[in-house]
Amino acid sequence: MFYRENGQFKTSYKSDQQIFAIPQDRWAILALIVFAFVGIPLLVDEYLFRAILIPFLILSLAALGVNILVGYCGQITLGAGAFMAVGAYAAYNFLIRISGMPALGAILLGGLTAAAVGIVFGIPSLRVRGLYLAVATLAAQFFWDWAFLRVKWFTNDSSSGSVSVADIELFDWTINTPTDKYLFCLGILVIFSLMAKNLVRGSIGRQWMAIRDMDVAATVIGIRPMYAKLTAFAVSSFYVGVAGALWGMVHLGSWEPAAFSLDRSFQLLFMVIIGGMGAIAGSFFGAAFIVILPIFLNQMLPLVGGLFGLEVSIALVSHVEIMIFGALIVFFLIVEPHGIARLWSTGREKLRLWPFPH
Amino acid sequence: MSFFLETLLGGLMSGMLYSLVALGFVLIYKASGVFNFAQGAMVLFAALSMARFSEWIPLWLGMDNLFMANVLAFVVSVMVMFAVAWLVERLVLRHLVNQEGATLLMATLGIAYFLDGVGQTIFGSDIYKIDVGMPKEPVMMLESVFEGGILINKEDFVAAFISAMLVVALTIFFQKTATGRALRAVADDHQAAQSIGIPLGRIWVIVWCVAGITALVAGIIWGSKLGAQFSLSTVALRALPVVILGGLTSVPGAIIGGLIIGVGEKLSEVYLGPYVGGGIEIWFAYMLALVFLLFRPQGLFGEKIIDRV
Amino acid sequence: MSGRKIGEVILDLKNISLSFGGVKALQDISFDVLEHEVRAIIGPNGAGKSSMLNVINGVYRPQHGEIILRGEHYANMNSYEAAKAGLARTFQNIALFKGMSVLDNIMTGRNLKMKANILQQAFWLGPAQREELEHRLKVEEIIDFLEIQHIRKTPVGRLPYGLQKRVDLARALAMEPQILLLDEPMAGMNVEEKQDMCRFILDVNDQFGTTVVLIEHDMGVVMDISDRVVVLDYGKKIGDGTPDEVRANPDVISAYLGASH
Amino acid sequence: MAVSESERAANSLDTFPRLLLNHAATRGDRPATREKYLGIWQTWNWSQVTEEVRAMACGLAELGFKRGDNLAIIGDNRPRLYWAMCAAQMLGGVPVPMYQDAVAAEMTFVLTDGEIRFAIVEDQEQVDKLLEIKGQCPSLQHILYDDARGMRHYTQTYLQGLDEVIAMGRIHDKNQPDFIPAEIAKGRAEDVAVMLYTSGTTGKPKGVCQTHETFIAAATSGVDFDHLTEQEDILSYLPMAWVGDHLFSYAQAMVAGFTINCPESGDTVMTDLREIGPTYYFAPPRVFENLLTTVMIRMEDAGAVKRGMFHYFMAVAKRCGSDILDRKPGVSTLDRLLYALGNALVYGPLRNVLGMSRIRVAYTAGAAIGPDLFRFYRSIGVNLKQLYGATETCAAVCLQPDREIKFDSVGKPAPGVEVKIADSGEVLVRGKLLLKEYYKRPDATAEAIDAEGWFHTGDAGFFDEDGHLKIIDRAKDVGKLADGAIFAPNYIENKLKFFQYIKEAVCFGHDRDMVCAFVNIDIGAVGNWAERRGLPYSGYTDLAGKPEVLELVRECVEQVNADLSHDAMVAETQVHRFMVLHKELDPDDDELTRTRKVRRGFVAEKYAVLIDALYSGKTSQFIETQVKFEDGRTGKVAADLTICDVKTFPVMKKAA
Repeated sequence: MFYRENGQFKTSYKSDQQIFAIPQDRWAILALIVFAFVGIPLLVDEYLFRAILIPFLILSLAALGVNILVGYCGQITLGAGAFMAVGAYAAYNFLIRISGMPALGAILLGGLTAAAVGIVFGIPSLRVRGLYLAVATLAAQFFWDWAFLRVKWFTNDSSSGSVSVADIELFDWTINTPTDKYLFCLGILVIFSLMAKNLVRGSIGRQWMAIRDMDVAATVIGIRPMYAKLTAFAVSSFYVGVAGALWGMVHLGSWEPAAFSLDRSFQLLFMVIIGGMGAIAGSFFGAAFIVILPIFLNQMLPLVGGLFGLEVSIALVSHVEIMIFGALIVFFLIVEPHGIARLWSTGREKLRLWPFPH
Repeated sequence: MSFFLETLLGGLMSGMLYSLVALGFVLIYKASGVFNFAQGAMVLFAALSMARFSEWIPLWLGMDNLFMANVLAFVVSVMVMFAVAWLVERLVLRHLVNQEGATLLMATLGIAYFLDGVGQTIFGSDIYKIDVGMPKEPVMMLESVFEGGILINKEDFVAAFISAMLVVALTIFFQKTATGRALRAVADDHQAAQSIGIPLGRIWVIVWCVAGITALVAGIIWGSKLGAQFSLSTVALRALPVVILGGLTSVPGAIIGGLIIGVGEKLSEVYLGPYVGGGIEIWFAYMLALVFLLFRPQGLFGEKIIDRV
Repeated sequence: MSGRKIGEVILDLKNISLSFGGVKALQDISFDVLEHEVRAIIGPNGAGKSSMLNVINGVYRPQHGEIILRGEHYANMNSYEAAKAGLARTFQNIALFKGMSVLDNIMTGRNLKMKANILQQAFWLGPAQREELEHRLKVEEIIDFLEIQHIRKTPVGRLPYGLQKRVDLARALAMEPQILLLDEPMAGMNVEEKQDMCRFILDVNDQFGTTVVLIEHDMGVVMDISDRVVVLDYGKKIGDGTPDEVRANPDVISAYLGASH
Repeated sequence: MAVSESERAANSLDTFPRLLLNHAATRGDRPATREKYLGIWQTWNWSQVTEEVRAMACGLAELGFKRGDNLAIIGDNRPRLYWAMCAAQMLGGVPVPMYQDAVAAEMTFVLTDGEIRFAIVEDQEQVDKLLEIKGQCPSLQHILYDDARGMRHYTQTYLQGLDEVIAMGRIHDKNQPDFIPAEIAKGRAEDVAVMLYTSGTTGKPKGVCQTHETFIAAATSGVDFDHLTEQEDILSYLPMAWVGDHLFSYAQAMVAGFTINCPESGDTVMTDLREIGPTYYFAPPRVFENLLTTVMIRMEDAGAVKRGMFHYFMAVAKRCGSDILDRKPGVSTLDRLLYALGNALVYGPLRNVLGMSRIRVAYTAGAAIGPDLFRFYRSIGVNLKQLYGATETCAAVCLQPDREIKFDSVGKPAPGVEVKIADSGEVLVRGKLLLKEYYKRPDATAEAIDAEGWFHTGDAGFFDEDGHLKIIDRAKDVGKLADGAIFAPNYIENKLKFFQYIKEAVCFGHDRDMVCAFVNIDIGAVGNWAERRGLPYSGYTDLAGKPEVLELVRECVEQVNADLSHDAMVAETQVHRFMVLHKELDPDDDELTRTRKVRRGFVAEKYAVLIDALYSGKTSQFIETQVKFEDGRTGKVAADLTICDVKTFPVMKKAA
């Protein structure tokens, strides 16, 4: 309905292949980014930053990583939380053990460490797939859960694996207020999203998708499954690791291994399923949905219960929450396996064709 | 020596329970190609149901007979598990026919969450005890063989016995009954089975019912040992390496795999654990399975996976 | 077809035997393929034609025999090596990447020729971008060649069967192969689509000098476009020669009559 | 003619090659030609085009193409085929664009008649056609092809790729840079610029020779009339051999310096139209009609809410859309608001999906366009207009001026064109845009252009009170009523057929005192109408006899009468009586031609009894007719037909 595409023709492959090929989309996204950087800090209070926006940004980044592996390369993972943990603890160690290490450097190195670990745990994917692979990634989850709890070196000999860092600095900018943290995470997310989009629209992305859709045919046209799968594991783990480092060092400040438990892994997988496998935007939709849903239920359920004269306990809310998650997963897998992102793009297509239905 | 034997036996006992849960996995996988991540949630659900009904039924009926209460609670729980099986087929499986394994796996993950949520909403989320009269006192054995003998829980013995019985019963069910044969036909080839008139939907319901019963038995045994509580649902995660080891399609594999993992866990924890800080039993099983995967992806007893172009 | 020069032996298969478990799919099969020719492998269903193709480009490993590709001896091929050596193929039951558009599907065929590393791609740096645009041009030429302009941005899953087959061919052509293996390129097509496909196969062979090895179970079309034909039946070679020779071969006739054709 | 040759060349833009050079000099960087090829819009600016055309001309000259030679151009709309026209003109030759879908035998006539020595064709398909008939065309010496695909093994020496010819030409141009300017300087405005073969409804096709002067005059008047600039974009997708395409895509583009855009292939025209979004657009009514049908069909699939919205706003648009487009006063504020809302929700998006968002001016010509169809496009804000003309008049005789749009007129004479109506009712045209001659047909030329220089169009028409020309019929079909009033059956029949319920109509009135009509209802539309009101029927004959249906048709006829009464010229020929035939007129029964035109004489003879009944004042008539069924059997259809009287309206006097 809002699209006026007449006259927006392409005279070069460069303009035809740009990320948002339709000018209206381009402007809308640009406006959104500007609003996120400028508008939101002016409008939003601390609680929203802490409870919703910062978790949303960081989990989006992690979901992006999981989506690259699950959605684009078709390799299932149930151990994303562990790679977040690897990223977080590696970044912590780089920060405290190497003097003068800048925080951003530590975060990126944390991501790289996670990538290396990801490659190791991705090796089984060369032999097995589907649920066998899920088991391999679970192994990573349990192993690292244990390692950060019991191996004291990782946590600088702290008990129970809990560690903490001071406010981090980026050049001269001390990131301590929620707004700072938000802007820092937003910056990283925007850059990483752009990189992810570049990867998935380029040759490496096509290799991933080829492996996902039909691995025998992919091999026959000269795609090496090992290279495709391991790069997917590496890139995915890098993203997830950076997200983990941000989660620990920026969002939490002090944390213990439980912050990256199996539940976190499942949560990330759910984000990708609900948000949309194989779509960059899906990662954002999924993260937003899963961050907001519990808060929404926390507010709504007691109200709804009140209408019927029932008292709704916090425990009940959390049970209803996982119930709804479970139901939604099944719902999306059955009704729209490509998640909210597909609904979104279908809607967008409809707007382009408006008033025609298809 | 006696310590080693004790550990070994302890491992075998818990391995027997893993086998029981693994059996649930294998049954469902064989018949429907679904790797049922919700098996653990079903164990929890069944255990909660058993615990709470055995508590509620005496209240409702105003009776005071523990045995009767348990029998009634068992019957109700069986019906509850049947209802779950029916609903799963109706609402989920039949809509996901012919989907990839990974999709089905994720769907069962959803079912697991849903069951966890529903179970705790209905039955509560505290620790409830299940008292089916399992003997609790330990006994000394083999004192004559070597010095000190070995200390064994009677409970474990009973549990192992029940598990073994169930396995035997299931084997008979599969080998000797018409339904069992239909199940195996479905497992071999969905389309062929359908074309000779085996109703897929009904078979699935039956399989899920059987899996529900194994979950109930496992739930009762574990529940009477540890109490019916949320952590029960993680038992599925512990049993996962078992099926990988044993092979997803093999009933004997599930049993032997369970024993290997049970023993391996205990031994590694006792003999290896102290050097690395302890608590390694959970990932050790996985690493074992993982190493196994790399060299024999189809598991000990599983069928070879052949890719066709 | 006068301008096309048939060259030397480019691919030689010697005593290939392949079995799955106890099933003998191929038994001691030998034949050669000359450069620039159109070579057909025909036979009734289940004769082992697809297995033969799968052996040639390394999807299956034969238990015995050797493959000689441009003088290099191989006991078996590996799919990746085969692709690098200039073998491309299409699939009988279409193995397109169903989550991708036609354009992206064909672009995957350029993969071996794309060299930008992952960092360059992530930042869409000069080399990555340049490479992407160059290969897009190549792909567009193939799209033009196969006349599928109108579906270039359609997800392949939405295409009718005949067009999917054409996209499958396009993806193989994008590899600029020296030898093109076609697995029943005309199966399930209507007459018009078959004619189109024949024209494309001949055009490819003619324009680019590509050697074509194709499989069909239906003798009709193949005889018109092939230079030489191998006939398989139950995993054994029962005939080899020009279409006319093969047509006159009594074994072939009985195999085809016997197979209820 | 005292001006020296060189001065002419320098000062005047009176031939197409000079126009081209001028564009290269004044707007060299502006896009001249685009073609969607290999997925993107390849663009050539005026300098590049000029360079290409020069090279092509030099190449042709190398091959021996010389002044006075005719160059056949056969193919889809490809840039190089357009350029070839100019290349031929540079050398003083004459391009002869031909219909690319003609079969080989049809081409033989033009190739021999036009004494074609050179042909530039698009691809292998066209080459094959020409090779097939080369034996019958002794004059044909060179065949050049644009697309080399599949041409590798053609060994004939007279076959050459356009690429090679251009490459050769480039060298030639470099070596002799003065050659082309000198050739251009030799060109004169009164030289023949292009030869277009008329389709020739009767007799053989004739080559219409138009000079640079005539076509530039026609194009210039159109460009001035609609204020076209170098900024326009046009999609060139109509056959190059049609005068309409030549005027819009070649002559006007050359005069105004705007951009022509060639679609990727026949399958992608709609997509390409959406992408380019032309600002200037030309299509025959059939294209507009197909588009509208698609719109309606696609809207049928929409949900109830969206469909309701669509129809509501289309009703708003019908009420006030074209008035708003014409900036007429008297539209209520509420309507303006509703229209603005509709523009946001429906019309704007609709124009976008049809590729018409950017259209400033759109024309249709070539056949009568239904008022509903015409009104639809205008009401959604597309400035669609009609023009009238023929190959012999460079297409542009009359144009509808902006804001003076009448649905049933073809507008006012273009600047510099004189139009008058002969006593016979025939439309006569005089002006700069007339053809020079029919190629090698002085007899035909003399017949078409009379001594005073009037060209006889063969169409009958009249001017209405505002000076707009209305075309009513082919002149030869026009008759007279007994009282002498002009009777144009086609005009009335077309008006009747514009109603969806009426499929076919035959009017009688020549030498009679009033007009009566046979009507065939449209079984689909009327059947639908009947179903909606629960009217059961068993078949065509039954449905056609229903009183409700007769009433429906009567309303339609009455509306036509009301319409006719506004024009003094045709007001006398209102339909007094009609009957709905008991069977559909059918080519199998020889009542229609295979192209579904009514065979008037045959019908009159066959149904004489019915005509008698119409004119004798009866109220019904029994008839039995033999019909052929599809399987070849024959049968009989009998019915008692009701004759309906229709209200007629008093003739409106001219408001003097």
